[in-house]
Amino acid sequence: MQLIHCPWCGPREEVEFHYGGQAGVAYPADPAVLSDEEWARYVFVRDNPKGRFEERWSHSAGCRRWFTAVRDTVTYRFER
Amino acid sequence: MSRVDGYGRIDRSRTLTFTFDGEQYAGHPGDTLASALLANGVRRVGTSVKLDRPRGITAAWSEDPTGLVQVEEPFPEPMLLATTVDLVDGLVARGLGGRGRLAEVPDTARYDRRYTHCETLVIGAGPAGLLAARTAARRGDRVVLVDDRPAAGGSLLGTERICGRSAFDFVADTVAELRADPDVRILPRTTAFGHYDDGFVLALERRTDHLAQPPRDVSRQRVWRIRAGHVVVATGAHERPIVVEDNDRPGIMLAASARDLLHRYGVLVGREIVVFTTDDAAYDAAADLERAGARVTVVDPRPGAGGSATHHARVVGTSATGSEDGAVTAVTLDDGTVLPCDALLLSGGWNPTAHLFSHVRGALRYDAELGAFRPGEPLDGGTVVGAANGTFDLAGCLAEGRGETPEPVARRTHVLWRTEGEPARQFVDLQRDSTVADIARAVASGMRSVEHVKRYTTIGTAHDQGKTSGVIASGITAELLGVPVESLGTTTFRPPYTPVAFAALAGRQRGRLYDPERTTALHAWHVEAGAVFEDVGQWKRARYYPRPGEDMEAAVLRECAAARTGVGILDGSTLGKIDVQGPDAGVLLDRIYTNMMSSLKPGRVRYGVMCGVDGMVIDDGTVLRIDDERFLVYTTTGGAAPILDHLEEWLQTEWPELRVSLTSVTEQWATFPVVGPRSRDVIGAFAPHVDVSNAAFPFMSWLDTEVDGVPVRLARISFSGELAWEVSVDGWHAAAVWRRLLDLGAPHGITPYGTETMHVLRAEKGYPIIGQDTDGTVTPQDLGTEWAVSKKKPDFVGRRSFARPANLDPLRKQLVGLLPVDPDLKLPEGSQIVELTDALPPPPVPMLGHVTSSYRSAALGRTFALALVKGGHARIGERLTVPVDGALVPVEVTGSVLFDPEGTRRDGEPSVR
Amino acid sequence: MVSRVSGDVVTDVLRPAGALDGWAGRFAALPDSVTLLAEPFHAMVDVRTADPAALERLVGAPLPGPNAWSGGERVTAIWLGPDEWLLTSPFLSPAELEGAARETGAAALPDARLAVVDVSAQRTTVRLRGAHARDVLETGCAIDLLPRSFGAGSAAVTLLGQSGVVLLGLGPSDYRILVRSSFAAYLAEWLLDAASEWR
Amino acid sequence: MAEQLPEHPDFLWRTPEPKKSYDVVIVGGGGHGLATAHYLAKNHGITNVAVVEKGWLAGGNMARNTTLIRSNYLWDESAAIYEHSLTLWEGLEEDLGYPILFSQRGVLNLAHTEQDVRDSVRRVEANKLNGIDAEWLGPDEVAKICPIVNVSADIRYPVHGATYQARAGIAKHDYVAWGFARRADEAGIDLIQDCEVTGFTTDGSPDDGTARVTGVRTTKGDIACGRVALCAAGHSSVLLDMLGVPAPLQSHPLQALVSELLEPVHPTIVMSNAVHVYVSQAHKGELVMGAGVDSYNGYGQRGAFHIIERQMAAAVELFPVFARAHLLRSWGGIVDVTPDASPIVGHTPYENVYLNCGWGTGGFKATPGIGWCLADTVANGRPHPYVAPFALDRFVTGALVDEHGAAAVAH
Repeated sequence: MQLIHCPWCGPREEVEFHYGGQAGVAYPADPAVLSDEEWARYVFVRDNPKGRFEERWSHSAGCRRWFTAVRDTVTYRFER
Repeated sequence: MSRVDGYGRIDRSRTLTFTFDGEQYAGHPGDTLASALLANGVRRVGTSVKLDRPRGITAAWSEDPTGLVQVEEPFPEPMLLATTVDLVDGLVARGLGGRGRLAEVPDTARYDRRYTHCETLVIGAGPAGLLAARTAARRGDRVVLVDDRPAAGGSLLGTERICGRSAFDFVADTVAELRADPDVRILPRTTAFGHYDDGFVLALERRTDHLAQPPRDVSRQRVWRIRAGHVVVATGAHERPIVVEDNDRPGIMLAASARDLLHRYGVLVGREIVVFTTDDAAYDAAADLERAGARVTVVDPRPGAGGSATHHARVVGTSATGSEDGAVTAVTLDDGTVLPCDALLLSGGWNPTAHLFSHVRGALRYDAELGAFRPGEPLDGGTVVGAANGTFDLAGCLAEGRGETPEPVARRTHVLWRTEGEPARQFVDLQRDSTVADIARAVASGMRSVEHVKRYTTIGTAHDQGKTSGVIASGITAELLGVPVESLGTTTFRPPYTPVAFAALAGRQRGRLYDPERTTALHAWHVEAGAVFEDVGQWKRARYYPRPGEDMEAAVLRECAAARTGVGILDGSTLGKIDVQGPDAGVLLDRIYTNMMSSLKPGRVRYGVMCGVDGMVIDDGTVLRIDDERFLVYTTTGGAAPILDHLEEWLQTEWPELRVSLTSVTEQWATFPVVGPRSRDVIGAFAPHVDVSNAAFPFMSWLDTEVDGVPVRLARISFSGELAWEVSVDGWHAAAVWRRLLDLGAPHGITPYGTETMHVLRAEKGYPIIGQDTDGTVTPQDLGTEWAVSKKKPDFVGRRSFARPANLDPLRKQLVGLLPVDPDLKLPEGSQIVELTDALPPPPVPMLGHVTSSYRSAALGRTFALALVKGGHARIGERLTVPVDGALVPVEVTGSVLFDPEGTRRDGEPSVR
Repeated sequence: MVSRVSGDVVTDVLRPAGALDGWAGRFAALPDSVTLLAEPFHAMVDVRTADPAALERLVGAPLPGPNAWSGGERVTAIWLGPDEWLLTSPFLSPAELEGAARETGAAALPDARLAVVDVSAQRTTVRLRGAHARDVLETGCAIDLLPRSFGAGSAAVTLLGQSGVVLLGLGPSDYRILVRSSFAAYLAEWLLDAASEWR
Repeated sequence: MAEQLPEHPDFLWRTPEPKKSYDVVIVGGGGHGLATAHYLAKNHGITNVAVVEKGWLAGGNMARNTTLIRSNYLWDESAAIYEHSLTLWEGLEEDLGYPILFSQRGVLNLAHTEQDVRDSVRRVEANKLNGIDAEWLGPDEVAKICPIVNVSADIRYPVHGATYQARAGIAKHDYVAWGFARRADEAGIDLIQDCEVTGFTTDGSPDDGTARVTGVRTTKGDIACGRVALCAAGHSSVLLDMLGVPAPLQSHPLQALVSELLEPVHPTIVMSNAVHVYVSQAHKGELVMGAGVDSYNGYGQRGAFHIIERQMAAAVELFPVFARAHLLRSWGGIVDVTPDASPIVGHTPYENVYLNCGWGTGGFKATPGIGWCLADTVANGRPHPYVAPFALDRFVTGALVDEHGAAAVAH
């Protein structure tokens, strides 16, 4: 059970957070021009690295703010 | 009796009576069941799981692999260790032969949890732990000190001396100092059973089992959730036996455990004792036992070890000749000597109790000198001290407790896993009856991994999780494979360190507190009105209000008829509501909804549909435009939280440039649809100053007003096709306004209705319920709501997915109506639909879709259903078959709108329009 | 009090009701070491602004930063998020508080964006006091509540039991708990159950 | 005395060093990889095969799952492959010559809300039309099958009924894996442990459809191969990243736990979605439970304890007699989850590389079925009809097999 550092509220229990998966996946500028393959990649495919992962979290039971954090998917440790 | 005077910390002034295996015995407060049994000369506790061999007590505390009992009184509890059961008056227990028994009656004991925070958590109140706690406390830390036994002291048993004082005095003084510090919390009888990231430790406190009269309101057990800046693992070590032939008999135990039993409980485990050791510590035990009156023979194969009385030999077997309880009566040495005895104590060295270090991924390293795995790397956010760290001398433990590096001490453990003998009678895991022969078979079968050997032999999977057997299994496997132990490793330690009752982990999350019940401001009214409730997520919603003698069907037909012919009222307060404010509010909603929201005029209402990026419908509802920069979004009841999250996620992570803020107002507003041809009369009476004519108050418009000084919002929204208003009011005034509407509606026969009637009314009109008529695979087009999908907007969430090949398939499932040919037959919701047939072909039978909603309609005078059907829109007019309970029910496909398809009722009766 | 008559039914004025109106008796049965008191009808508005200075005059104190509340008896400001505060007042009506927030904000910073939402009925308030108040909270709240960490002026948006709450530290052994109205009955039941050890 | 488990055979498998080259290299020595090896040999006579495993055989999810076997899935595509698998389970003990302790004790999927009831009836009716045994039971009938379920009407989430599949059951996971492994070894297939794949050698280009893998790089050296089958479960993304093949997979921790050995109290398998419970009583007597999936990506084979606590609360709520059972041991696996909660099986952009992943929490029950179908796919170079709907390109067309809404609880 992790203590996750919300950039606003400080360290809080993992249960207060909502996981949002990979960070930095931008919504396509113009989805209409994408091929079905490209669109499928945006909708469904996310990195799944074993190790360092830049990901989004929301402090859903606290300040409700989304933030980006870097975590190791093997040790589960957050970079600070 | 083998109780000796002058020893033990039990209260001999009081006697307790208990029953074991049907026999009554006496013991004392402070005894465990194990000590009391041994004091009464009971050495055989149970039988082994596989071979039915007699088993006794092997250790004095939680590492015991054999002394398993079933407690029957005061409350049945399966598989406990006699060594950890506090003796209380009236205790009834029996020895186990493998499986425990669960009570047939509910456990009424309380369990709870408690959070606490500290700078330093010390696990274990032995010499190292006590000093670690004292050091931290003197530094000014908030300290929590947990120890699993009733009293502090750990391995200190009173014969040692610390700084010139007896160890007991040292313990008492240190505990007294800690107790006097308000920033120190000492938790005895508390087992730290799990260690997690970021200094998080779970510990089980046994609060009442040792009490003669447990207080009723005090929890029996409590799970402490301790968040510590620094965790000091001072959990000591488990003594390691040496495997010899027939090493499983009662009377054979670990040397230090015998010493523990003597000093804590005044129990002398034998009068004629053989100690077989390859480690110096057993000599302390031998000396103490001798002093207490036993005759002790030490067998030690190490050259030069011990004194002149020591046999330099190995024990290679035991016998139980003439023993009624199967307990050991003699041991055989490798030189042929037979030593008669009534107890054999084994000591092959010590295994650091590194479980809590291992739980947080601390890597263990094999120490060939110790013959054990010990912490092999620094712990992030913690330290391991004393015996848990492989430091076994008292001075070293005290030094590590103080945070100092101890002087190295030469140790003369001779690593000996087993002696010669018949492998099939050399027990490695006594509880699993797993032997050296089993390991040999595993290795011969091709097993090379210690995990495979564990699974093949089941070593280490029993109640004790291999606390004393694990490393021996690794050692013997390595020997058999001819590889070093360190290359083989050991199996992973995982929480819990000792077994924990399910109820303790459930805590207070039981019964009414299992999961929150969410209720609306009218809940008390619903209860009084006799509502039958349904669970919708966490909400309790009134489903229908039966009158005396009515079943659900009768009540719903009555409620529906009222709404269609007179006036009905619903508590719709559970609908999610989100205040959307800011200059870009319209832009955000345009990107989220499939239709245009920015063009909505203040004072007006629009229905909207939302999709996920995959183009599937996730929610629907109405949107009120409050002013240029403000909207009120209604979501479904289930959608309230996820849709707010969905909006926040897009807004914050994708479009942070939009100047919009989102606020949940679900409980701020209570909302009551007032529905039916007479609703205008009720609303007119409720807000007499408001012009409720169609001209002044058209469909899909809203206004704010006041009634008796209370702000009220009225909206012409209809989820039933009838003339209807939604009355919204702040939650404080919800009950009063509801009662006012009922009073004013009474002359018009106003009828409260529940969710079931709401469902029927909307289904008659073909309005889908997201989550009932959809399942995450349905697009707006499938629902027949393409009219709500904007063609003008360049993009919105999900739009691009509509163009994927599978979404263009004409055979997609589409929402249609179904009319059973028999108008009295109600199709079960969930029924599957196949082509029209009077005999099903053999499976697999191609399925066309399923019934999503099905009701008996007062308005239609018959049953009807909604269904998702492959290519359904093109099948209108066709007949299909629905298998129901073995019958094949013919149904006709219709459009989804079955009642008033022209929409003539929306504005009420023509005379008053 | 009769305000009007419709048919033969006598209707009271539209009197407000608190989410925990039915609980007073059970609360009253608690000992002094754990007292619970429902505090209904505190006006509350949610304010979003990048310029918190705009509201200082209304609150009578600088708006608090993270994990804190500030203000006086008349108006209290609780930090909810980086640009979000909850203003509460036991004296002003919801409309008065909402209006005051808008006017104060607009007067101080006419160009600043300010979103104000009346959320008075969204949450209800419970006061928890007594020697064992912290013990009760610690059975279900993971925040460090030891006085040196969470004293008067502290606030946390967090979980208590299985309910989201806004928890305010008022003084030693004195807390105010703001809870979503629909969870109020659950929380009341939960608190009473937690207090049973000290009954 | 507790029920005794049968002894393992005296010989299971060799410990070979890898050869220079194989016709087929199967990456991943878990249940799926070993079953694929078995059926390659048995059904297709292909035995010049290596199974390479980075740890010990069947030491991943195969060793960590809760052993439920059922086929009562909603969608036709899922029902077909799981029913094929269940049919194979019914003859597997004989096929493998290994006592796998397949015990068909039935599974109850409880319904606690009106929507649960609709979804349950929908699935039961679909199962029946697909030839899968299934029935809908009321609360009284639930209590008859499993008397310890609390079917009282005044609990927080009362039981409204349940679906029941009588042919569902449990098996002993190690025995299953070792049975497959022993047969594969007997057929001459090399099972190579402690052999981690570190890369692939390839030629051609995915852009013009000529890409193929020529060999597998491992910690035990390079191995040339004709075809490759990827059966790496939670680690599939790691392998696919080496090949540059994007796939919609996310790896999550999934926890499970057992109690001590108990006298028989629980005759069937009970699953519940709303009150998250999944429990059976194993042969020896321990209660075996699946807990939830942790929300975040993780390769750590461990999860957060609050998931276990929640699971315990749910278990005691539904089974009050469990109150004083003890949690003895908990552990975690790594499940690879897809967007539609259905597996991905079939071709990759490399013409001789076949993918089998994304089974999420449901892989164990599919073991013989997917082994059979993947072997057929690898042997014939085209998807077996049962796996064709699970091709990677369904995410492009949108023809998903969405088991989220419909499959009730996972596992």
